[in-house]
Order: sequence, then structure tokens, then C-alpha cells
Amino acid sequence: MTDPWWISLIKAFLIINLLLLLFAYMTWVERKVLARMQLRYGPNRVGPFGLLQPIADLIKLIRKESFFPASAVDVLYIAAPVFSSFTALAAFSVIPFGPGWHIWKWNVSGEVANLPIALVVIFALSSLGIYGFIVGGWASDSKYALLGSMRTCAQMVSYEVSLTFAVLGVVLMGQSLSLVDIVQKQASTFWFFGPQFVGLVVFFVAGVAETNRPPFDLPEADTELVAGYHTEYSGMRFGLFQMGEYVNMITLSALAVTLFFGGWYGPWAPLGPLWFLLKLFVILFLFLWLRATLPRLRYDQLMRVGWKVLLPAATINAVVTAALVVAL
Amino acid sequence: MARGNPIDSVKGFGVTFKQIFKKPITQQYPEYKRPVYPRFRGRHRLHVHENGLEKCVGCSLCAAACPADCIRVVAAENTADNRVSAGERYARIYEINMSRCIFCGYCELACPFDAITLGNEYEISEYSRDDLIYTKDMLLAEPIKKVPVADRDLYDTPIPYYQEHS
Amino acid sequence: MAIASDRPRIYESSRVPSPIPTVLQVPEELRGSEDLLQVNFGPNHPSTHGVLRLIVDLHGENVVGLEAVIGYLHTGFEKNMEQKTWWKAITYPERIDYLSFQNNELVFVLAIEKLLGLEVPEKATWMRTCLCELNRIHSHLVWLGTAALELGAISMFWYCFRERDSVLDLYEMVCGARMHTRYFQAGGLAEDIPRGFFPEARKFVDWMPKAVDDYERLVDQNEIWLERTKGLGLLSAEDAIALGQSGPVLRGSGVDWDLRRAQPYLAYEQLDFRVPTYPNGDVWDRYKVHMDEMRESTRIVAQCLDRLEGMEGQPWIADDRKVVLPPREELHTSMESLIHHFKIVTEGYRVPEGEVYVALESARGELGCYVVSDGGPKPWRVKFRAPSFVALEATATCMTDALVADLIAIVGSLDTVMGEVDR
Amino acid sequence: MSATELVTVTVDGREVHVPPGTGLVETALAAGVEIPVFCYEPRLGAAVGACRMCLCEIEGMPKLQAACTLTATNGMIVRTAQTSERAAEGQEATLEFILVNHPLDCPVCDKGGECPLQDLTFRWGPGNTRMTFPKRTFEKPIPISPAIALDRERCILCYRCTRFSESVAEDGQLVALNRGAESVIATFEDEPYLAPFSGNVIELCPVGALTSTQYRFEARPWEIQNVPTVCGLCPVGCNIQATTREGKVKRILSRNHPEVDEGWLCDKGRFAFTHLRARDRIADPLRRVRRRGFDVLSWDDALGEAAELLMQAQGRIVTALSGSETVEQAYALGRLMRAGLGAHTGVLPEETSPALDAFRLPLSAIRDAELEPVAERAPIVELWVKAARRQGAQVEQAGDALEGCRRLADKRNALGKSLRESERAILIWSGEEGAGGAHLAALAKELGFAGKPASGAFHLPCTPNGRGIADAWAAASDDEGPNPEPIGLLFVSGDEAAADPNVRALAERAERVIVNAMFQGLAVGWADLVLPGTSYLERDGTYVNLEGRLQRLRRAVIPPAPDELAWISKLAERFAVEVSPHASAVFAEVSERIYDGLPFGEVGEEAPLRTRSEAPAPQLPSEPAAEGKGLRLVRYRPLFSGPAVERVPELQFQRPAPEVELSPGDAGRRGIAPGETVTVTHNGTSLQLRARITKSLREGIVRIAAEHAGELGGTVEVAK
Repeated sequence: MTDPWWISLIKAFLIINLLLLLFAYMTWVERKVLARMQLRYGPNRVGPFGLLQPIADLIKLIRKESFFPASAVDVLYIAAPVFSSFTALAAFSVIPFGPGWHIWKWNVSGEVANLPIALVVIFALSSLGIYGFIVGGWASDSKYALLGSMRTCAQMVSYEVSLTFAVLGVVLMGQSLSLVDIVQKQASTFWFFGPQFVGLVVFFVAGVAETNRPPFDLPEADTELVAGYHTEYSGMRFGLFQMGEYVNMITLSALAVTLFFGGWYGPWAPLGPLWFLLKLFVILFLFLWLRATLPRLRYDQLMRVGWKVLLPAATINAVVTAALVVAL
Repeated sequence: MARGNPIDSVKGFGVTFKQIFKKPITQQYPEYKRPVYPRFRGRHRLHVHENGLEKCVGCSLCAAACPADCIRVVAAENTADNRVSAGERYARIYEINMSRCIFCGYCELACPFDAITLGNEYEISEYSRDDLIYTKDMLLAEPIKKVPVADRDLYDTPIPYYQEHS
Repeated sequence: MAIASDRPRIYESSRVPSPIPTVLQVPEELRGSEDLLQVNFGPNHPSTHGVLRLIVDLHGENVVGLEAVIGYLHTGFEKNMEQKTWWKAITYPERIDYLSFQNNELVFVLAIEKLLGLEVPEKATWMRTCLCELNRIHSHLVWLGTAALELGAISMFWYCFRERDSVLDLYEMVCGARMHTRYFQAGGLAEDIPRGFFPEARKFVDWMPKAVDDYERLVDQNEIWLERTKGLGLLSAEDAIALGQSGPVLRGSGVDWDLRRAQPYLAYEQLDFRVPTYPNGDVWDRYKVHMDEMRESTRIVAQCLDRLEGMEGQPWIADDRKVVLPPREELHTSMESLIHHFKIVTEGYRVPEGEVYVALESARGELGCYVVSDGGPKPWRVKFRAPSFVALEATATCMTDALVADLIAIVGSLDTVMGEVDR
Repeated sequence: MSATELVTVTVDGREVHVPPGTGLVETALAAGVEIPVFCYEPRLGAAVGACRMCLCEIEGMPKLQAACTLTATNGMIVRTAQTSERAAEGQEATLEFILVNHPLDCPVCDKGGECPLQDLTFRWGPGNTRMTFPKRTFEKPIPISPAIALDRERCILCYRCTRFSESVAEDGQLVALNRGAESVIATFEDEPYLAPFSGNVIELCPVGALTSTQYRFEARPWEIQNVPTVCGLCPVGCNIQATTREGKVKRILSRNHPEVDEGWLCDKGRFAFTHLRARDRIADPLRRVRRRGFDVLSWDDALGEAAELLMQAQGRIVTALSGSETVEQAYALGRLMRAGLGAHTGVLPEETSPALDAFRLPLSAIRDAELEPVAERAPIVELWVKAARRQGAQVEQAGDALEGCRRLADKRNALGKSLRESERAILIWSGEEGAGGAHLAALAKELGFAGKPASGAFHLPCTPNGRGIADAWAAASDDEGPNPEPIGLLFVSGDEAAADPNVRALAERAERVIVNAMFQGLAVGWADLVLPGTSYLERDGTYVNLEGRLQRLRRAVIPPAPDELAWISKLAERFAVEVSPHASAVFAEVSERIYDGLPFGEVGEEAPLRTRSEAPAPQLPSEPAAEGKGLRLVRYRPLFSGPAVERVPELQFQRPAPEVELSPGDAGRRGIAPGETVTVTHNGTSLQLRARITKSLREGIVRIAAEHAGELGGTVEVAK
């Protein structure tokens, strides 16, 4: 069942790089999709279709001066982006992306680490990741950044509750906290997005909020707070924050795929990871579509939605599911 | 709090999604240069007569007309061995400070000899302000970068009434 | 939070005291509190991009104090104009309110013509009406795009700019410049209307209502948009009048007042159009006024085009040799024309002594131009009544119970152009 | 004037009361109505009504009348073009007629933009033309003198120029040739127009027919600034405007001060400004280096060097002043030398006596005088004298200064007698003798001018501000010291001093020489240190002219080097003397001492003449010892001479020829015919000069321009 340590290492290495590549091209996709929705072309100068744009961005970010405010708290200021990008990357380790393969004499599983409490790990890591944003905003010693990190703090904490409650139904139905088990369960029964539709909606909305994506991008609302918690960041430190944010978004989408859409399983061909990727992109597209269409919420409205709409909905959903699961 | 039909909120998604299939409106600028209309007022040009003499006589009317005071003309007298323009005087120095110019075209209106016109070039950015002071040689030279002009017959003024009736 | 203080009110039904508070005072009980955070919104801020500074006192996310600092775009337009001849000064007003440029140009030209007692040909009058309404559409489009952008609806900006570009294309075709046209000259128009204008303008007029439909589909019924705009930045009709508001801000507060109808100029008397008003005085209503006005302006443009198409061959500028530049072809044959050309260009025409105030309805409200002439070739005094400046004064009054995010929405909804505020 | 003496005229329905005889143009102006004119110019004498622009309808006269030729009479009812259709039509027709043959030259014409023809056409004329035929052409431009170009196509035959030439300058060189449509302006016999006041016709011309060759195509009216200042080239101090463009003086225009110049300028004042851009103009301090000539120094080094030279001289310093310094500059220099270094010896360019202050009059009084004995004339004074003669004044040549004085003081002298009787008599004196006017003052006192406010005396000095610098130098310190011997350091201030042979002679005795001059040519060979000088157009300050009028100089252009006041102030700092670098502050100090605290700002653009003061009794110097036999040589500085004129090509023809002037008697006795080459001998040195017989010269005297007189002096002998 468990792989030898070096296989895990190779997988981890591959996954991290794939994830980074995905992050890089996610920025490209986002720009392209947004552009098309806004009657523009998007990046199309660097390489064919602008495909080298992410690399150009990377080079730019690395070469750019890493601005450092004189009154910033140095260790925390530098550590914050590193921390948030690390937790974001780490969270992906428990997401199963394939059924597992038999290569030569080893069985290779479809995830880096199959933990019985994978879901808890993900939530734990994402809760930790918040500290990166909060500390980063606070350590910058800037009013905009401070406001941004305050917003992050409140928003993330609020929505994490709803997010967790939203998956309770799935956990109940899957009867496991292991993501692999949940996927297998879906494969053997049905995908959970149907029975858990309320859970899915709450999960998705809370997920958008959790990843600071529009219309919940209040922590970095550019027209209000300049750039929120990362106002004072530039160069690769800023890049790390961006990376954390995008990887979080990917992780969340992957989690949604895993929890509600049967993970790597597909209706026709057993394509494994390809199915997984395809579903992942559909959900990511939703993120972008939201950004292109909706205005930003206001802070108090955001809190209201979080506590008064999402949380009750998620709770009722969980209770009803529990009742049904017990009853059936 | 809730107003109208909540489904209406979703209409907006249709609007954004629809655009994906439309042709983008942005222009791929350096490769594609949108034709300007014939009246477009861009970079100035000084003209010469067919016999090679400059049309400009250095009268400074353009400088007087310029609301931004960006034209400097220093005139001198034509001599037998140095004949530059058709009249008695010519512009020894003719400079336009493009960084001040507001492209109002008053210089063009003011010039009694049609010596200066505002052309169709709009690609006049430079890295240094000094380079934006155009000298006579630059203004007399044939513009290097060409910008297409929309159909002159279609988009330009019909024959003025006073010309028809005189 | 109440803005009224112990000072007397401007008039009974208004809550605005006299003198008008332009600063939102931090309430007594909060003063000196450590919870207050004073934040500079601007001048270097994405929403104010270098032109406006708002010093905001925040209590948490609540705006409790507000002070506007202006002058970052001060260029001394009025004083500059006093140094230029009347003819040259025409190029200045269009740069004051760079979005409503054609209206600004018109108001100054109308003032000159009024002082000169100059009759303008009919064709010029109709063309001016047409361009001014196109200009109103242009200005409202920019407002809508940027106001939506500030609320986070980023795509709207691009859709609005698509139509705006069509308007600017029309300007480029007619005037030679996309924004600062100097097309209106004392006596009429600088040039005749080009042939291709009518079909192109028709195309735009046909398309524009559909575009407005699209904008409305995007945000009109959107729950978040409604949440962000309804009931915010309230300005009652009484307060709006007390604060001297005009234009969409006034009409968004339910006052049915439009100079185009109340005091017709140009060809407005002969035009059929509606003046939209909305009663609540919140950001939403101001937004609706702008949307409706775009539709109405499109109708006006269509009516103008109908009239103009029948005027081919008519003169577009008055035949007054002492003011209007003589035709170019005469410069090579007629000494008199050359002298008149020379004098108008270098010294400028003289405008009889007198003072005049001309007001018109620009995209942002009553745009007034007060001009005093001492009989010389240069204006002795030029003063603009800038609607943006007046609108900005209402910021503090509107800013009751507002959060940071509303601050942006409210300031945005007042539709101020800082170039006009600072002049 | 009492009301009974006024006549009532109605102009366009407005009643106006004016003295009888007032021109109709002025009368209308008094009523607030402008009658446009081209040819009318009261300064040129009687109106000629040549241009017909001033056509008016006058009740009782059937045809339109030229208003400029009429004077106000009681009950006259005038309707100008503003109210009369006929007059307007007439005026428009006149303009149309004038423009029929006017070339389409505005864009190339120097007058364009400040052209009365343009102005009047724009304001009164028709908007379009009926003229479709080819226009008349002439050869153009014709240089009628090195400084003036004539363009006959543009001429509208107003005859202003010829009238000036005929009846103001009285040179008679500009004339109208032919008649009717063929009329053209030309010089007499097509000779170049060579006259000292020729430049005025440029300003008089209402179109661009007469233009300045110096200003040709240099600038347009909207590109220039006009700086009101005062000419610093002769003691008259004509009020001028310096037209500048892009930091360079482009031309000089007159600025009518009715008491000083009446709007006329001599050609020197008008054309000599190009010396500012002379090729040998010094822009940096120079130090003499043996063999190599001069080395350029930085200003810091130069001031260090100057301070060292001044220190080394240990107070044995002589300062030679030019007379072209401003009052402030002279005072500052005085403070530095006298207060800072204890060097009180100054060589002033000429003597000036304050005694004449008691007989002060404006120059315009000359015109109104009935009697004036003249010794010799200065440029504009000459025009005033001519005007006086035209008005019927008796102008007498009084002859040689001292001798003449004595003669007039004699009660039996006929001229002296009428001078005593006349209420309006003016004495004019020039020349370097006469103790700076002390003799003249004594004579005026003797003739009883003190009690006659319309009678006065003028001494014409040689330098533009001799009086001002003498006063300022005296005001700088109250101490006196002995003349140093030997001279440790000679400080030469200004070009005139540098060009003065007497100063050069002084330099022979000096150990070191510092020269402050504009031109390198004046400093070569004798200066150890050269500090760049500036011109009157480059300085702020005040001048005192020959009337004693304090006038304000304004800086028209920034000089290529710091002006004198700036570096004197820095230099003075090193010797612990406080001198402000700003003319206003220095003037405040000077004014406190000698001008009754008059503030700098109130010197004014059209300066008033200070009232006559109770002057001290003239201190007459002892009579010069009678010299040996022979003819007495009078060295004089002609108007067109000096370092500035030498550097202006347009003025070369005006410079004096190498001539010796003799009286007819002396010439006849020696058998000298006009134009013959003669030898002038003095003390063994001799010069070959051309002889010229001058009737106004008294016997026993010969005159030679200083620049041609070489080392001659005292008494000379002239032989064939």
C-alpha cells in the first residue's frame, strides 16, 4: 500500500513542479480568459499565444528590486510570503489525482501522501497559511497593509468555518476523512455534487472567499486598499504571495473535484489524472468568470453572507445529511 | 434588502461569457496601425515647393498662433548664393518643441503659405525630452513611419460653399 | 452620523448648515481614541490616481472623518486664458474638464459670441448640439466604466470604452483630434462636416441602445451591485439644492432640473428628449440617471443627424471678417484678407467691453463661464463654474454611515473630474 | 486757461472744449473719438493731409475734409467715420486705394504686427478686396544707407520721412521724386542717406517701407520684449526702449520723453547697440602672461588676484573712471577703494560743476527760447536748437568758450545786452574747458538768469554720466588722502577710460594695472588683470544727464559676465566693506547722501527734472596760462566715435574723417584750400590731415577729432 520513501520523494518533486507549472499557467489562463471576456487579446507577445508570458513574469519578478520598507519588522516581513507559499504547496500533497499505478515492481499511489485524516490536514494547513497573509500585512507597517491583513484575518476565519461545515455532508456520506476513500466511495456510488448541492455551493462560495478571489477580494481590494496586505511587497516576495494565492485556489478546486465530482474518475474513458485536470479547469474557469462579472462585496456584506447565509446553510445541510445517512 | 428577481443577477454572467466568442476590439498596435481620418492632426511637416525651395518664409505667424508657445522661428535673408525659400526671408531656425505641442493645428491655420501642416504620424515618442525638439531638418524630412489614412474622398470636407460660388 | 452642527441651516428643509461643511468631523466621543486610523486616500492611490487626496479617519472600517485636499491638477487654466487672445484661449477650456471637453469648449465660445453679438449659422448650431450630446455619452461612458471598476466590476470598463472609442472616432473624423478638438470657433465650426460623418454616426446611434442594454444586464439587477449602491451616499433633494448641485447628482436626488430644457440653448428647444430623474438620491439613482441620459442623448443625436443631413452646402461659420479667419485661398490674392488673417492670428480679434455669464448643461451639470472683456484682444477675466467642484463639496454630506468601500462608491458616483475641480 | 478762451467743438455728438487752434485729431481724441491717421505727426511740423485717412464730415463743408489739416473753431460740428456713413465710406475707400498696390508682404515684412496700415485696415477697412489685377512692382529692397533699407512697393507716400529729413533733421537728403502715381521716395541724387539722425525715419514710417537693416528679419512683435531704459552713449540720456529677443538686444527704439528727446534718437543711440556682440568682447577675466598674451581665469581666481593686487599696492591706488558707469557702480567702487583701501585718488573723466544746478531747465526749453548763444552742440541738443531756429529764435555762435564768456559778460556787448533783457534765453556750452560749467554758471549769474525761470544754461559734458559718478565718488567717503607717488596700482574702470591717452600715460607710471573693459582691444598690452565690463544695456542703475536729470537704466539683457556691481560687491567683502550687489540697495545708500532719500522705484520711467537748487557759487579755476604762438588746438570727441561706434559696421560711415578744421581766416592766411592735405605740427610731432574750412569756427582755433589728433595738444602750427 505505502510507497517506499523515495517514490514519495519523486512524486512530491514532480507534484510540486507540476503544481508550480500549473500556477504559472493559471496566471496565463486567467489573463487570457479575462481578456477574452473583456474584448481583449490578453498576453500574446511572449512566445506563441503569449505562452512564455509566465516565464517572462518570473524573470521580471526576480530581477525586480525587492522593496523593503524601513520600518518593517524584518524577519516576519521576509518570512510571511515564504510561509504562505509553503503551506499552500504542502496542502496539495494529500490530494489524490489518479487511481494509482503499478510500475515495474512497485505500486505507485495517485497521491503524494494518503492520510486517513487528509481533509483535516488540508484545513489545518490552510488555516496556518492565513498567518502568512496576516503577519505579512502587519509586518509591513503600512496602513493599507494593516487594513488588508485585518480583513484577511476576519474573512478567512469566518469563511473557514463555513468551508469546513460545507464538507461535513461529504464526509458523512463518504464516511471517511481520507480523500482517496471519498473518491472511491463516489466511484462506487454516485458523485456527491447531486445530493450535496447545497454543500457544494457553500463550499464553492466559501472557497472563493477563502482564496481572496473576486468578488471576495477585499483583503487586497485595489481601489480601496491599494493592494491590501501585500501593498509593501515587490519582486519575488510579492511573487511568493501570488503563488500562495494561486496554489490555494488550485488546491481548493482540486478539493472540490475530489469531494464533489468524483476525483479522477470520468464517465467514459478511465483517463485518470486527465479527468482530474479537466474537472479542475472547469472549476478554475468558474473562478475567473466570477472575477470578470461581479462587483466586489463590501466588508460588512461579506461578513453577513459568511455568518448569516453560508454558515446556517452549511450547518443545516450537515444536519440533514447526517439525519439522512443515519436514516438510510 | 432583496430587490427584483435574483435570477437577474445571473444575467451578467451571460454578458461576460458571450464576449469570449466575439472578436477583441483591441488593436495589435505596432503591427497594425489603424488608419487615421484625413483630418487627423499628428506630427508636423514642413513643405517645399516643386522647385526645391522651402514654402516657409520664416514669418513666425505659426509661433504667434501657438497657444502652447512651442514654436521657435529665427528668420534670415535669402541671398543670391543661399536661396532657401521663395520670398525675401526664410527660416534659418525652425523648431517645434513637441513635448509642449497640444496638436491644436493653429499653426496650420495661421500659415499663409501652407508651409506647415499637421500630418498623420502619431508615433513621436522619445526617451528624452531633448529629442522632442524637432528641428527644421526633421520637419522637412519625409516621415519614416507611415500611418495609413482613411479614404479621403469619403471622410473629408466637401467643397466649401464659398469656393463653389466664387 | 450627522453632519449638521450647531450652525444655522441653509434653509429650513435642508440639513446642510451654513457655511457648508466640506469636512466630515470626527464625532466628539471618538476624538483622541486610539482606535482611529487616519489613512490617506490619494494622491497616490489607485482610485484617485494622483489627483485627489482624501484624508480619511477610519474607525475600523467605518469612515468617521473626511477631508478632501484638492489642487493636484491645478494648472491655472483661467489665468492662462487671460494671457492668450480670445482665439487662442479656445484651446484651453476643453482641457479643463477633459471628459466633457466639447461642452467646455462650447460654453466659452458661446460667451465670446454673446459678447460679440455674433450670429451663428444654423448648420453650426445643429452640429454643435450633435457633438455636445455625443460628448455627454462619452463622458457618461467613462464615468460608468470607472465607477464600476472602482466597485470591482472590471469588465464594464472595457465595454464602456468600446463605445467611447466609437464616439472618439467620430470626433477624430470631424475635428481631427480625438479629444481636444478646438472644433467650435467663435462664429461656428472650424471646418465643414465631412461626408462620411453621417453614415458612421448613424451606425453608432443604432448600436448605442443595445450597448446600454448590455451594461444594464451586467449590473442593473446584480445583487452585489444593488447592495453596493442602493441606499448609499444619500443626498436629499433639499440638501442637493442647498449644496448647489446640478446635473446627474441633482436629478438623482429627484429634482427635475436641466438647463437644456429650463434655459434652452443651441437647438435644444426644437428637440424631443426626456430629462430622467430618480427620487432617492443614492448612488443607485445617480447611476440610473446616467444610464437613462445616455439613451436620451442617443435619441438627440439621431434627431440632430436628421436635420443636419438636409443642410449640405450651407455655411458652417459666420461671414464676419473681423472675427473669423478669411478663407485660405484669398490669402494669396487679397491684401485685405491677408491683413485680417495676420491680425486675427497674431493679435486676435477684439471683443467689445462687457461681462457675460453663459451656462449650459454639461455632462456633469451646470457648466458656467463668466467672462469679462475690457475690449481688448484678450479676456480680462475668465471664470468657470465647474459642476465637479460643486459636486465634490457634497462628499462630506453624502458620507454618512459609510464604510471605506462606500467612500469609493460615493465619491465615484458624484462624477467629479479633478481637472475641472482644480482647473 | 480760462473757459472763455476755449472753443466748443462737437465730435460725433459729444461736446468738447479745447483751446482754439488745436488740431482736429487731438480735439476728437479729447472727446474720446479716434480719427485714424497715417501721415499726421505734429512733431514734423504743419500737417500735409497726404494720406486722406482722417476724412471727416464737417457741417457746413460740402465735401469730406482731412481732419488733420483743420483746427478747432467755435461751433464746429464734426462727424467721424464712427457716426457718418459718408466718412466711413470715404475712409474705407481710402484704405482700399492705399491697399490696391500694397504688396502681400505682411508675412515677410518687419513691420508686420506693429504696422499702422495693418491696424487701421483691421479696425476700419474693408474685409475683402475688389482688386484682381497684378500689382505694381519695384526693385526691393534698396539700401539707402548702410542702416536703412527702402521698399517702394510698400510705401504709401505719407511723406513723413521726407518731412523729417526736411524740417526736423534739416539734412534734406530724403525727397519725393516724380509726381502723381509715379511718386517715389528717394535720396537726393541717389546718394546714400548719410545723416546723424537718419534712423528716425524707420520709426516714423507707418508701413514697412523704411526698415532697419540691423533689425531685418530678426524678430517679430510677438516674440520681443521692450525694456524701457535710457541711452548711455552721450550725456543727453535719451529715453529708449531696448527690444530684446531671446536674450539679445535686437534694436533700439525711442521712447518719447517730451522734455529730453521728443522721441528722436541719433544714429549712434539707435544703431550702436551691436557693440554688445563685438568680436573682441571679453566674457571671462583675463590675466596677462608674458609672451602668450592673456590667460583666461575663473572668477574666483580673478577676484583673488584682484584682491592681491589691491593689497600689494598698499593704498597707492589710482582709480580712473570713464563717466559711463552708473551712479551705483561709481559709488560701489568708491566704497571699495576709498573706504576699504584708503585710496582716495580718482581720475574723473571731466570736471563737473554743481553751480549750474541753479540754472537748470529741461532740454525742451531750448526749443521755446528766443535767444541762445551756442558754443558747440551735442546730438539731440542740435535738433532742439534747430527747432528753436525754426520757431524764430535767434541762435548765435558765441565762439570760443572762455573768451566768449568774457565777451558776453561785458555789459557793452550787444549780444550780452539782449541776453540780459530776454526772458527766454538759453546758454549752451560744450567742450572740455570751462571747468565743467563753472564759467558758464558764472556768466548765467552775471546775466541775471537766476531770476528768470525760462532762462537757463546747459553745459554739454563729454561723458554720459560724468556728473553722476563725480557726485557718487564724492559721496562714497568723506576722507581725503594724498595723491600716491609712485602709483602702485591703476584701476581703470570702463572702456572710455581705457581708451583715454591720459589714462594710458598714467599707466606708464603705475606698477600694476587692472582694467575693467568690454573689449579686449582696449586692454591688450598694458593690463595685468582684465575684468570683463558691461554696457549700459546690461546694467541696472541710474544716470544723471546733462540737465541734471536722474534717469533709470534697466537691464535689457543679461551680460556675458557678472556685472560690475556684482563683483565689486564680492571684492569689497574681502576688504570688509559692505556693498550690495543690487543697484536698488546701493542707490538707497547714495540717495540718502545726495538725492534726498529718493527711492529707487520712484526714479520713474519718464523721469522728472529736479527743481533748480540754490547752488554754491561757482568756483572758477585760475585762468590757464597763455600759451605760445600758433593756433589753439581743440580736441573734441565727435558723436560717432568711441569704442562702441568703432565696433558697429553700420556706423562706420558716420565716423569723422581725418580732418583738421580751420576758420576761413586762418586758412586764407596760410593759403590752404578746402580738401588739401596739410601738416599739423606740435612740439616736434606732426600729422598729415585733410583741411576743412568751417565758417563757424573762430580765428585762432583749429579742431581735430580726438581719435585723429594723436598726441597733439596745446598750440599747433598748420602748414601746407
